[in-house]
Amino acid sequence: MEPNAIHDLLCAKLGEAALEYVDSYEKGTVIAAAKIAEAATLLRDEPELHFEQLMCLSGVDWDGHDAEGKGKSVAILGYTEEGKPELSDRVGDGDLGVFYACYSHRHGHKYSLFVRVPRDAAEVPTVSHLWPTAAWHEREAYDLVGITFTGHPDLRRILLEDGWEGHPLRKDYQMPAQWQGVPLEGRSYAANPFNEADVVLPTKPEGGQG
Amino acid sequence: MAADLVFYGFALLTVLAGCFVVFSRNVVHAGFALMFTLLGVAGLYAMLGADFLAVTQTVVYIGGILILVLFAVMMTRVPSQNAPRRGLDRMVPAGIFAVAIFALLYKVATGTSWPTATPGEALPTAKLIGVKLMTDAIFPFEFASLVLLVAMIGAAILIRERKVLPAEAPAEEAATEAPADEPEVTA
Amino acid sequence: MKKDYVESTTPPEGYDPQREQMLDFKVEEDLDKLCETDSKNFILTTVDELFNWARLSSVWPVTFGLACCAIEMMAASATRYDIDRFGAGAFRATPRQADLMIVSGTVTAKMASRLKRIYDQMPEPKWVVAMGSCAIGGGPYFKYGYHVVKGVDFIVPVDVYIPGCPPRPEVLLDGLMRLQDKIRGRKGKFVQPKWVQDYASKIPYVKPEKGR
Amino acid sequence: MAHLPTLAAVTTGLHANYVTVLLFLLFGIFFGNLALGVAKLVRPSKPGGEKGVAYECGELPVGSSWVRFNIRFYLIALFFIVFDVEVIFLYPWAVVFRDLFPVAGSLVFVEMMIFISILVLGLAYVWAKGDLDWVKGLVRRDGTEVSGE
Amino acid sequence: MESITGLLTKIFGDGMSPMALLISGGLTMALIMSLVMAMCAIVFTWMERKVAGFLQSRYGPMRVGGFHGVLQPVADMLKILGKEDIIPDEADKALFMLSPFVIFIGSLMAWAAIPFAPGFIASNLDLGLFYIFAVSSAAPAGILMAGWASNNKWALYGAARGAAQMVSYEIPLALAAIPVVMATGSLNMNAIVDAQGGGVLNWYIVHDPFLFLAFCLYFIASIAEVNRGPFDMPETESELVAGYHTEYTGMRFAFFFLAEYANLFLVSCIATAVFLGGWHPIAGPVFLPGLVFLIKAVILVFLQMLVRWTLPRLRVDQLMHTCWKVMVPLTLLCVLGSGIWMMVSGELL
Amino acid sequence: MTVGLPHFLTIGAALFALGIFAMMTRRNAVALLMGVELILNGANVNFVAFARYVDGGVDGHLMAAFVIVLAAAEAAVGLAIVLAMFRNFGTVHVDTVNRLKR
Amino acid sequence: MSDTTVTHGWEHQDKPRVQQSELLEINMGPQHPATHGVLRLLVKTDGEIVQSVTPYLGYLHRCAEKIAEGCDWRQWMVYTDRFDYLAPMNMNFGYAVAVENMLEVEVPERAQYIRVICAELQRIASHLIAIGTFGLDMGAWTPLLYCFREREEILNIFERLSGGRMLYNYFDIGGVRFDAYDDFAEEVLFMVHVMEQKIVEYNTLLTYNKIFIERTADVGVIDAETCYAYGCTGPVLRGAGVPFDCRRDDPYSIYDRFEFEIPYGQGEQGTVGDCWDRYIVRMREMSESCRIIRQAVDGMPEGDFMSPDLKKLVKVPAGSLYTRTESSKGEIGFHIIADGGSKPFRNKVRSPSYSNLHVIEKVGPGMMISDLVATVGSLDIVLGEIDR
Amino acid sequence: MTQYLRDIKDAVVSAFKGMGITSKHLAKKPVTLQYPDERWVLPERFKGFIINDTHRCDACLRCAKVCPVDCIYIETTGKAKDRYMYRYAIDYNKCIWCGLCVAECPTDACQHSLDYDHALYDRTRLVYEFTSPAKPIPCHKETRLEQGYYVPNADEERAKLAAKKEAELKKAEDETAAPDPSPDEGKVE
Ligand code: SF4
Ligand code: SF4
Ligand code: SF4
Repeated sequence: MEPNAIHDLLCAKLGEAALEYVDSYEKGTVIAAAKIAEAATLLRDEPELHFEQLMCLSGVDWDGHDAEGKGKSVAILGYTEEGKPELSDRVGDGDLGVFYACYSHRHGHKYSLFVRVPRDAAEVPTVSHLWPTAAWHEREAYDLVGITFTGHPDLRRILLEDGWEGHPLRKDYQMPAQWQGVPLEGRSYAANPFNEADVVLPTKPEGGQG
Repeated sequence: MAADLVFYGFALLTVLAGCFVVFSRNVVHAGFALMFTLLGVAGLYAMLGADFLAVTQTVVYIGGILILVLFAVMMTRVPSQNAPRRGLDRMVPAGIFAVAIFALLYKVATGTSWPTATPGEALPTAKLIGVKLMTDAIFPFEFASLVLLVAMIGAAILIRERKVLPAEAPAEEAATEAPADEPEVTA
Repeated sequence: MKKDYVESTTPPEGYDPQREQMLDFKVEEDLDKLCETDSKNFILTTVDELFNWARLSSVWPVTFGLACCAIEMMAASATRYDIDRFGAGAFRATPRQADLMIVSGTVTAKMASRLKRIYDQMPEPKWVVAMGSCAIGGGPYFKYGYHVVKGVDFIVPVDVYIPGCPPRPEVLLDGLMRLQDKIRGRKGKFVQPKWVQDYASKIPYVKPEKGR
Repeated sequence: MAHLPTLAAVTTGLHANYVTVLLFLLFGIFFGNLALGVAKLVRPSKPGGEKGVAYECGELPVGSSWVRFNIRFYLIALFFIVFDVEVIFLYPWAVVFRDLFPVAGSLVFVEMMIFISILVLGLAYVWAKGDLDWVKGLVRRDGTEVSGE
Repeated sequence: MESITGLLTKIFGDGMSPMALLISGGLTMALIMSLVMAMCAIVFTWMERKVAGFLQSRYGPMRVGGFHGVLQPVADMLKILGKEDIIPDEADKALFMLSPFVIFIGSLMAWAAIPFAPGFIASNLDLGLFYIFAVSSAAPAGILMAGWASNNKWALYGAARGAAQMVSYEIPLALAAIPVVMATGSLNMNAIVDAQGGGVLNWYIVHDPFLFLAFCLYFIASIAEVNRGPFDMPETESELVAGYHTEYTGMRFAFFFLAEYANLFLVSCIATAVFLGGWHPIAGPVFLPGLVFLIKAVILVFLQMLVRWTLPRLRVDQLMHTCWKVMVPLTLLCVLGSGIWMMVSGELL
Repeated sequence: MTVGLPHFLTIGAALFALGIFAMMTRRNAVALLMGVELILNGANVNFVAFARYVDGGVDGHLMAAFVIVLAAAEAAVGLAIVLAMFRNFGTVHVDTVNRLKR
Repeated sequence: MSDTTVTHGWEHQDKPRVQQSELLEINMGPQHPATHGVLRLLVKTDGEIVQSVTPYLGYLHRCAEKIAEGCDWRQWMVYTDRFDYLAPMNMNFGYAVAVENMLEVEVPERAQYIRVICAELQRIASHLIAIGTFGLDMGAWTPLLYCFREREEILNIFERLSGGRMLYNYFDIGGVRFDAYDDFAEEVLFMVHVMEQKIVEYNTLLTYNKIFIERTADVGVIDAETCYAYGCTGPVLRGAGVPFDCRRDDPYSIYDRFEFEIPYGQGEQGTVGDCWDRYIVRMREMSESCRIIRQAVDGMPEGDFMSPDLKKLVKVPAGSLYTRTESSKGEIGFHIIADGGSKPFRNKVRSPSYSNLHVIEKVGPGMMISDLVATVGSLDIVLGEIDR
Repeated sequence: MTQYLRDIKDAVVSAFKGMGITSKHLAKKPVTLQYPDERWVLPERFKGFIINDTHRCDACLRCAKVCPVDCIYIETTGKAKDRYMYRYAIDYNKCIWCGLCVAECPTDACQHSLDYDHALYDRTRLVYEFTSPAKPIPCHKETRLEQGYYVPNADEERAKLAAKKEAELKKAEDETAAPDPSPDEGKVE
């Protein structure tokens, strides 16, 4: 089925919840966060859609972007050359987003769904009951971006350990200095052993081939 | 004489390990102690010229029954760590009884003048036993196989896992309440 | 097209051996510093020598693969490089029987405590080799690696560092020899290597017929 | 091949051989202790840290490993012991088979075959009942049971 | 043993009392056999690594001790001697320390009845073969002990598997030897070997087809009995870490190691003595009997190594399946078949 | 005194008494069975001792061999019963089982 | 006593019967030979039977997605190498295609052919390790070492091509970094020739070995439905009898020009979707890769190896695109969000092993431990791309 | 029953076939490279340790900027014609031998060596200093030409420089040189 047709179908079935049609590289529909499970059910169960495979689910931090997605990315924080975490007291703003890419083996078509949720109330209904694979992707999004998936059977951190502070893929994430006694700071061997004052500038041209 | 020394060695091994079997509170330890008891007994057999029996003892007991016992111990272990001491109320009468029996038997053993023939040269027994088995003892022999058959089938039936669904398993409740006062378990 | 491979003790023509050894890391100096031998009586020294020889000849690594470097570690133990030639091929799955931990790969915050535990569980004497940039100093994950330990020497003492990302298996073997030097307390003897050219055809495959 | 006069003749018959066995036992104990003793002299000892923790792939072990084990192992041991006893009786028979055959004819063979067949019956029974299959109740996707092959 | 006592008499003169002779001879023999065990571990680890190496088109140990790493196992042993000894905190200490002994001594004692050459047998037991099976049946108990005492889950699994496997394979192992006993009419190892004298055609392996089958079955069962090759259930590296000896370090581990390789050689020796004519050469008079015996046994060891480095491993249930449903019936068939063969061929009369 | 028949009989008696004691005090069914094994072994020692010192033949050996067979069968079945008991009552403590049966 | 922490999958399976034995909780991993890296499987077993498997990931979480936000488009290529370190070329390929799709640049023909040859050689190399380690899980050491031997040959070609032995950083956005060297074609053809010989050898040594068949047939059956639901792709999906391959069904680069079969599991030795099927799919894919390589070498034109109209500092126009390619493990997807800058805004990697591993939660219960090891081995996971 | 027998047969036959293959290898020569005694002649493009031929380097900082792991440290002092590089260090602790710097370097100063086998006891040694403050490297093209350092197309450049100098001299005697466009000093990460 053509992407427009899918969008139309979604609009017809979901009404208001299908917010807008995205037609850039990726064809898809922006869905109201609360309705995402319905939309997903539709995609999966509608016979002419039949998206039985969820290819990808990614959480996005739209920090620095407004609701339309306009804006510039902000610089992220890392470790300094000495290995100390860079600090900043900037607090991120902008929404969080979820992206779903679906594929239908039966019909051979793809479609995407987009969801945006406000940063301070990042809750999206889970789709893991529809596509079990979503369970881990959602856990990952929860872990790294900090989006809560309501109704998820087992929403724990997946890559980081339980109790990790913060969500690393947020743009304002500050690197930790240690974790449960394990130092995560670096050690700098790169410090210059020489002194600028020691520099002996040549007084006369030296030999050497051109 | 050296032979006496060997005897006392084996006797000591047997009895000490036997005591360990009886008094150890750890069933697994008791099981392994049993191994040494049986080894001691096998040694005694060898001293008595029963070479076939000694080897049989090793094969069946150490190779077989001991493994069986150990598996059984491992399979029936209940996770309770504080095994209470066996009560004196049971130890005392049992002790008295056991000592009495031992005294009686000891009396009989040492007191009776057995019609001992001075044991001659100990001969290899395998052939003799084989001949006996095939001739005089043929019925007990075949009967032994029947016993084994019945034992095997019976045991297999006894422990065959039955398909019981959790809901209708009366064993479950029992299993949950019983282990509380399990006295003798591996610590 | 497929020549038989050539072995010679000098590098082939047109090949600049100078380019092979350009960096001077002053390894020998470090070794001398590490192994200040104190004078003992003769017998003890001989016994020590014997045991040191045994130790260095039979360094059993624990199978401890973390990331990409682990594949090169496997390659080092596989056919082509065969770490077993040094007697270090008996990879033990349990640290209890191992002497050497090859930290081959990225140590993450989550793994660090486990790594430490496994190291603790190894019996003395034990050694650690840090293989790859990640294990040495965080490597490519230094700057934004919020979950990466920047060097395994924060966690356990390291005896030999093997740079590379991933280090070629040869470098692991070289590291092993450095470790052996360290155990021995002095440098092993150096043999002028043979240079093997055309390394793609060392295996006696059935050659394809002409044209294909 | 002619043998030198055996030791059995030198000392007390059958026992001599068993004395050797006993000596082996004692020597084994001695040798083992010797090796451990020597090792004790040369090996270092540095307890500490988590050295004493049971190795479980780097994780801390959860719970004791002294748990109740699966019944399957018992079944195996059970069959073993029955057949072990059978083997024990087979040996004296096998020893005298050659000697008794001229005397008793194939009767001696038949007697043994009866013995064996009774036990084979048992084997056949447990085989048929599936007690020899290690895993019963491995459920395949289509609902049929897979016997552990 | 006779050769040893003969030697001792030569050295000390005839003045020794028989008892002293017996004891000194026995101890010497025990020492020799312990050394044989140690040599097994040394030679066969080297051989194993070399064979594995060449099978996998690499070299195996090369650098330790000059030529093809011949001193490699020596270095291994010395190193193990100098390793720290760890007893896990939670372990059952007594059993933990006892179990290597049980396994080592069980293995050592079995060597008492192996006839390496005429007169070179520690204990010429009338029940030789049976005795060997008996003492080696202590190994499962030792393994169980090790696994249980370690308080390690992998060890426990390895031990349970190992014990179940070893006891199972004892049956076909013992049954496969019965046709030989029937043919010889004795359990004495010397007698069994003697009966095979006079050329390859008298070896029991070619005695009749059933005996050949019995030999094959014995070979397979022996691999399983020593936990190697496709039957290395208790130590499956890829599943159970290191099986029952997961927690063992240093010398204690070395005992398991020693026993493993000694047993490897032991079963080959038994097969050599029982099926392959012991010290009798393929044809001609007995010549360097010990060497002939060793060569045969080493060839068998080599075969075991070839099998080990070629085949994938069985699963534990398939192992039991193989044992109880294939090996046991077939060995019983061998007993039956070769009994009938003997009766029909008339050699019993 | 050189070792003779009474010595062996004494060992037999000791094993027997220990077995009895174990059977009377042990409440763990498996340990109880171990007690039985001790008793049987005590008896066996007597058989063999008599065979050696009194009879001179192998009848005693044969008897002991059959006892071993019985012991094996007894262990197999006995332990199977113990396991069945454990499955049904969740314990191998004979008193508890007694109580539960009621 | 039964376990409740399993999130998905086996609720509808038979509940275990009354447990006579206790459940034993074993940590398989993070350092365990069977987990192929630092994966931790918390296994609850009843005797030999597995009652539940819970994977714990993250022991190799290397923050690559965060790093993407801090470095520019080209630099991140070196991190894609390190996802699936057994098939870096395929990872490179995926990322390159993803960025090129967004840039809408033409990649020169020659570069396309070189890329395909590399990717297919890499697929062979990766499958070699997969079948080798799978054999090792079954206890067969020797095939692994043979596989490594052949892999070394492929690595030699790569080393001459890119200078790297294992991690190449060879593909670049808009082409490849170096042109093929002189006798590249010859060497590749020779390698293909060798591979075809060796595949026969492996088949005799391992594939059709009875023990191996017994160990793998009917073990770890994953059917097509489960594959869809759990997002399994690659040999796992094809092993389940679905002949789906991105190279043919969602073609990228120039794969539509080649003729090749897509092997899929047919249940030859047991059920469709068992370990043996997954294994044989890999085996046959190697032959198919050889076929593709032959065609690609034949068709390789002269010309540029790098797109000339690409600036040094790539700037990707704003937008979001999920691009998938077929790596040796399955569908490697790069979900790229760009905001027009010189750095990625968000690069999400959808790695095949991540989804493939998830299915173990579902198929694990009811297996024996050895089967679990076999199944994990047959999924051919690489922790580098699971944890990223 | 037939299945049972066939299984046994299959097992035996396939085992023998497999052993045939493995035992064939016994006779073949192993493919192992015995490393310290034998070593490869490495291919042209081999990525070994990055080395800097300081003679050619003009501290343009491109390599440092392109390096994905920021492991090249360049420090300079002075401005314009007096700009001197007194430190060029590579931290092999971090370097991943990706070759991006080599591809980027305009003067081919930054190169892969064929050197790869160095295992060390001390990780600080892995920060490799290519220069010494005693012999700083001039960065400005003119200075380089003057001092005889490498400059691409040196002859042309020299000619150009001479022409420029002449022109300057001719044009005006009062004011001196225009400001130099070369980047400012300081280390760049
Ligand atoms: S050093 Fe390189 S190859 Fe090794 S683990 Fe780190 S990234 Fe992988
Ligand atoms: S890019 Fe080349 S010339 Fe520029 S600073 Fe780096 S090494 Fe020197
Ligand atoms: S090779 Fe790569 S990591 Fe190393 S210095 Fe050059 S750019 Fe940096």
